Amino acid sequence: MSFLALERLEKRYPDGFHAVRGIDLAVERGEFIVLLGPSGCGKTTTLRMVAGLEEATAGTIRLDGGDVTRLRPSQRDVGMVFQFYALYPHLSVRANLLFPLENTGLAKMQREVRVDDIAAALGVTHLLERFPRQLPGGDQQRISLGRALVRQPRLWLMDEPLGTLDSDRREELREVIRAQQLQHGVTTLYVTHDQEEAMTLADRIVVMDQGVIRQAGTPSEVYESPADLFTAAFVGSPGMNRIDGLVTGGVCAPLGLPVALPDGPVVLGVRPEYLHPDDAGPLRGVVVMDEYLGAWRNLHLDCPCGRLVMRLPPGAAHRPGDAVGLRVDPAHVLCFAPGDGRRLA
Amino acid sequence: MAGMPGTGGTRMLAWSFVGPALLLLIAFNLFPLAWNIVLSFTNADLSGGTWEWVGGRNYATIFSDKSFAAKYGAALRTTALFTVLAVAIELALGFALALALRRDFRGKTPLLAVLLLPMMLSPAVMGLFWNLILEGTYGPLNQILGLAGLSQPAWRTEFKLLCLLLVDVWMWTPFMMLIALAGLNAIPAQLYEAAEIDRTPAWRVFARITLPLCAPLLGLAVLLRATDALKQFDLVMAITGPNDQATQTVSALLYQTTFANQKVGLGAAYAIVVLVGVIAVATLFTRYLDWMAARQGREG
Amino acid sequence: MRGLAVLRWSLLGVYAALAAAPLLLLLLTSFKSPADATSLDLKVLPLAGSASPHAFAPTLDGYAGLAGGGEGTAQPFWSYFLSSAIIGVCSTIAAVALGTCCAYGFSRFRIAGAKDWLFFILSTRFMPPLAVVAPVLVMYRQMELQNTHLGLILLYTVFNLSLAVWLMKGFIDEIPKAYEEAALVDGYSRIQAFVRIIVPQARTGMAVTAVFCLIAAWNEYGFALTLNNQRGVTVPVYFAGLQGNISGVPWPQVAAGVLVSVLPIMVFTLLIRRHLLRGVTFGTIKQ
Amino acid sequence: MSAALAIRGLTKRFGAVQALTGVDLDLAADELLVLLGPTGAGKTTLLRCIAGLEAPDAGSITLGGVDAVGLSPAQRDVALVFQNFSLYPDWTVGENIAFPLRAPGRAMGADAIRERVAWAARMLRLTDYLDRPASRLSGGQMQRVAIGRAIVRRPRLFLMDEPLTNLDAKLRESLRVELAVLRRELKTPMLYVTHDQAEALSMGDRVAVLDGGRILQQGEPRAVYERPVSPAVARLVGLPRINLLPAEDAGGGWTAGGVAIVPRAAGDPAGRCLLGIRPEDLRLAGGSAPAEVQLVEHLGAALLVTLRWAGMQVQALVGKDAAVRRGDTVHPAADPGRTHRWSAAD
Repeated sequence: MSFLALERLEKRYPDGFHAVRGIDLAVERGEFIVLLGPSGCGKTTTLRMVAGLEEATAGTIRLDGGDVTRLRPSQRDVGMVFQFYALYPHLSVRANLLFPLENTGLAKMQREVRVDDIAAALGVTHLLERFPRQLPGGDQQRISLGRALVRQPRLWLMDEPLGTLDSDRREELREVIRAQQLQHGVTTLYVTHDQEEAMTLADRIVVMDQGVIRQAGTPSEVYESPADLFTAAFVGSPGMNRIDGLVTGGVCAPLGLPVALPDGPVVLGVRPEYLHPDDAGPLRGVVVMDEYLGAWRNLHLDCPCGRLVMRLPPGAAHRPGDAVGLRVDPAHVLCFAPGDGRRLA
Repeated sequence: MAGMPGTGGTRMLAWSFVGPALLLLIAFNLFPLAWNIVLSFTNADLSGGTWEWVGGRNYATIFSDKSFAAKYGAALRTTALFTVLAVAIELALGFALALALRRDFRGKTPLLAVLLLPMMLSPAVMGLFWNLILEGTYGPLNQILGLAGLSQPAWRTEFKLLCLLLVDVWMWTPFMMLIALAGLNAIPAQLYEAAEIDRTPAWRVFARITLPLCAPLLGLAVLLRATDALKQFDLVMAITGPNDQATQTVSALLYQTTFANQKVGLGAAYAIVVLVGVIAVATLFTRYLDWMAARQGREG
Repeated sequence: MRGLAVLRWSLLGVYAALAAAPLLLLLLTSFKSPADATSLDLKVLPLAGSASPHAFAPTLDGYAGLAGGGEGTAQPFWSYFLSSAIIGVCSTIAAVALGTCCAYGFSRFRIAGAKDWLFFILSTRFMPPLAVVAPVLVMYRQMELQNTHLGLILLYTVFNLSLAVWLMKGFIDEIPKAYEEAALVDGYSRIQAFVRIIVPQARTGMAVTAVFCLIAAWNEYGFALTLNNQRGVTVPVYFAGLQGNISGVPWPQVAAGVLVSVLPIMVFTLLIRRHLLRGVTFGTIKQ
Repeated sequence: MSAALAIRGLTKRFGAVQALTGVDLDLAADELLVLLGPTGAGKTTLLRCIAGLEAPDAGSITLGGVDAVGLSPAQRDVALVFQNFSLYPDWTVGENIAFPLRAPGRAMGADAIRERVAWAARMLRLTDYLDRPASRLSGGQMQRVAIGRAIVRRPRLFLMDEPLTNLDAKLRESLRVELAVLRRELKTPMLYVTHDQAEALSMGDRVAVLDGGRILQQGEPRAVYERPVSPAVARLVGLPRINLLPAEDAGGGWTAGGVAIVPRAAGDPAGRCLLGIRPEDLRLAGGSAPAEVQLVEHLGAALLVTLRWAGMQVQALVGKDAAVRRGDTVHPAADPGRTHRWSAAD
């Protein structure tokens, strides 16, 4: 039996907004799960239902074998990190870290030791006597992580903890979070809209959109084998290219690939790294933008079949307006249904 | 150049925003105050006739003349007692009501309207009307007490300061409640969510989060109410008149001295004495508020 | 938890009843005859022809009495009401306008000694009006402002300014600076940006501030009593005049006058009630 | 054609904080210059000095050949897009976009304004939203409106202060391309401030790297990436971050942690150096010393491998078909021509 289980979980707000439309998810002990999706997809609502901050309209949440759906947040023994830190502004960093321990039976000495330990692990020992408002965002979020961890809860919940930080701090803190999670082996549910964060942190990614789970899988599963067009486009930077195709007699235009599909329209998906420049290739496009990114470049092309992006080594630049021919890796073309975007082959 | 920060132009612009208000405040506060200081060394009266310098005689009267000193001291004590009691009751009651009103429920809006109404009424007039309510024989309060078989005290002759307190509390508790409610509403919900997740019991949430976060605002509300209570005049005039020993506040005594007895110079000297005291207390209090704000690492 | 809820509801219930009782009595009294108002049988049932000793025949005499002069008052109620309206509205507008400008200045510019100025502004509230009323009286006699509307308008503006500045500063501090800066870069001057951007953004704050200023100006008594004794006298002074009535205070007339005079403030407050709760934190709690 | 913007010796101090120190910067007409730096580097201060929202303590700012110090923001005719959108929430999209055109100095007719607003809305695909209140837009739409407000008056210079930072990652990516293409069509010079090195490299005609109030390096993105003048620049540009290893000259070759990494080349500093190897330039085979694979992160098109190599932690970016797992032992090697060497004093 899994450590955390969401069963047909649903949330409908009084104003009629259906934020979460019946999701099922099983999380194993010690797993790092990332809920990934655009704003408004229901990922934060799901997290808050697990925390007990929102009441589920329907469905069940099981934690460590017990039904916690109707329990108050304080009865669930979880720790949570908020996007905007939610540190107590009138308390020093030390008092913020001590706060969750005040409600445990720990002796004063033990509490102090716990706080010192977690502060050392997060590298905030020198900040203990300061107040949150005096600290930059990165440090505030470190302390917020510490506050969620110091009680050693059985579940760690994080709501876009890196969302307001700049890229340097984000990368640092990502490593801190991963290291702490591995060290304590605490089961973690992490919400983000940043697919790169999801890819690097997660044991499994749960892609959400419009209140439903589109796909749950390891980063490479989600990336290489997306279950639908939404996941294909959302995961990856940039997302998967989408080419409208037509199957006639087992051959798919415009790429001329053999496919085992009935006749009719189809949407083909190709990752940017599986497109290659080839003047004899089946597609031609005009360069819109050549994005140099250091280790590689993204070439944006306008083709008759739409806008395509090709990932190239950082060689010579293309000028806007240049014509480029391209071919695809047949082994890496995926087929999706045009209507609901479901994966076909 | 208009709008260029850090230049002479900006300084001009900045002062043109704050200047008019400051000028007006100076003209109507510092100027009369200075004049008052001058008057306090004279024997001026209200008729606007001639006056002459009397040196520190007015001050000497206030501090050492037997009959006067007792009177002035009593007025100060009455005012202090009234202020402390009124503000303390209003703070406790107002904050308790705000806590009770914090969550939404059906009928909250009309209830709030009723609760806030006393604050909008004129103290001078409502003080007058309370005379009817508190009247010993036909006053509704005693009639109700009588119907309930309880004793019917002569409120307006035996418990004058209590009457004053009662009406002040009735009128100004809503003000404290309003400010406290605004403060409670402004506390970010996430702080409560974090505390709830950390298994903090309700009383500790109140003691460690709600109270300290509201404290600076409550402090300011106390300051505003206290400054009003120290000036208490309207209710005294309406309920007992300015010359009743039981309720003679500083303002009432000032009125009595300056207008009824027409001793402008003496009144001016007393006003200066009172002001020095009030400003000392208020300065201490605002320093305390500053200190509280600084403790939270908040600038400005 | 349950005990807390009981406590909460009983506190609200008891307090609401006690707070509302004088108001109810005020309403009932305004429809009574003077004799019923001071009857030894508490009259609470406005039923003409009822046999109950606690019933009374409602009458509009109290309201009608407001039109007459009456003993102890020089003019009919309505002339006082008009004075109150002119003085209240003008001084409120002036206090809010000056206070908003001043608060904006302190919020957005680096002004030398800003902290001390702000403390000075707050400290002007500590001053009892009666401590400065004698010099003001002398000053007003010189400038021929005694017994004028302008005299009281100026005084009330000044005495409301400190509250107005502090309240408005709380509001304006919360409006992002980028709003005006965008306008500056877009080709507007600082003053235009203030008028076009900040004033509309701060209007709820200005409404809240106006309520407090209006209440204070409408109900002020000390200055109104001592400075103006012929023309331009405000409503509170009218009632104080009734107090000296030889045949006893005309309670129904007092009650009717109170209700009529609180009406404008009540309406104004109701209009902005949604903002009232947000508005008065003076910026002490930042989100 | 005179430069759109020329800055010389710009210095600004806030109390004890030296925000900018002797900044020199030029922006050609029709150029997009990205100002890249971490939080607190002084980028926003520089932008605000150019816009006229801050007055510099020293130095000159010339806009299109005219001395701008002393001009009000309104007189400078530059457009500024803020990080947090700064739209007026009660106004509609159309009113927000039209706002700069209604400025007193411009005196445009109502028809001309309508036409311009329609044009800007078309450019940014906002035509359907013109009547909607700004408060009811998504973040991406809000920032497009803010950009619309900047382009509608056709200023002589665009200033962008981290315009994409507050948006979702996915939106950031697509708006990045949209904005660069739009700028190219408008042919208006742009100074773009960001802390995101991907934005800097991909959008800029040139990049200026700013840290601690000084410009550390400026040049074409590729030049800055491939030839960073200092380890500080190398760390600021490029993600995953460059590996920096303290190395010693062990007679003809550089060794770090006792491992020979690359041979000495002409022009290398003597004695000790800081050796920089970009993760994509570190291969996992062919080297002499073994390294343990500590972590393999899936970045989509590539794998980021974290290695423990002779006591040092290094990262390598490899193709995703590489068969490498946590705990494997590999023999990393760097291409000598693609490493960077700075004297250790830097």
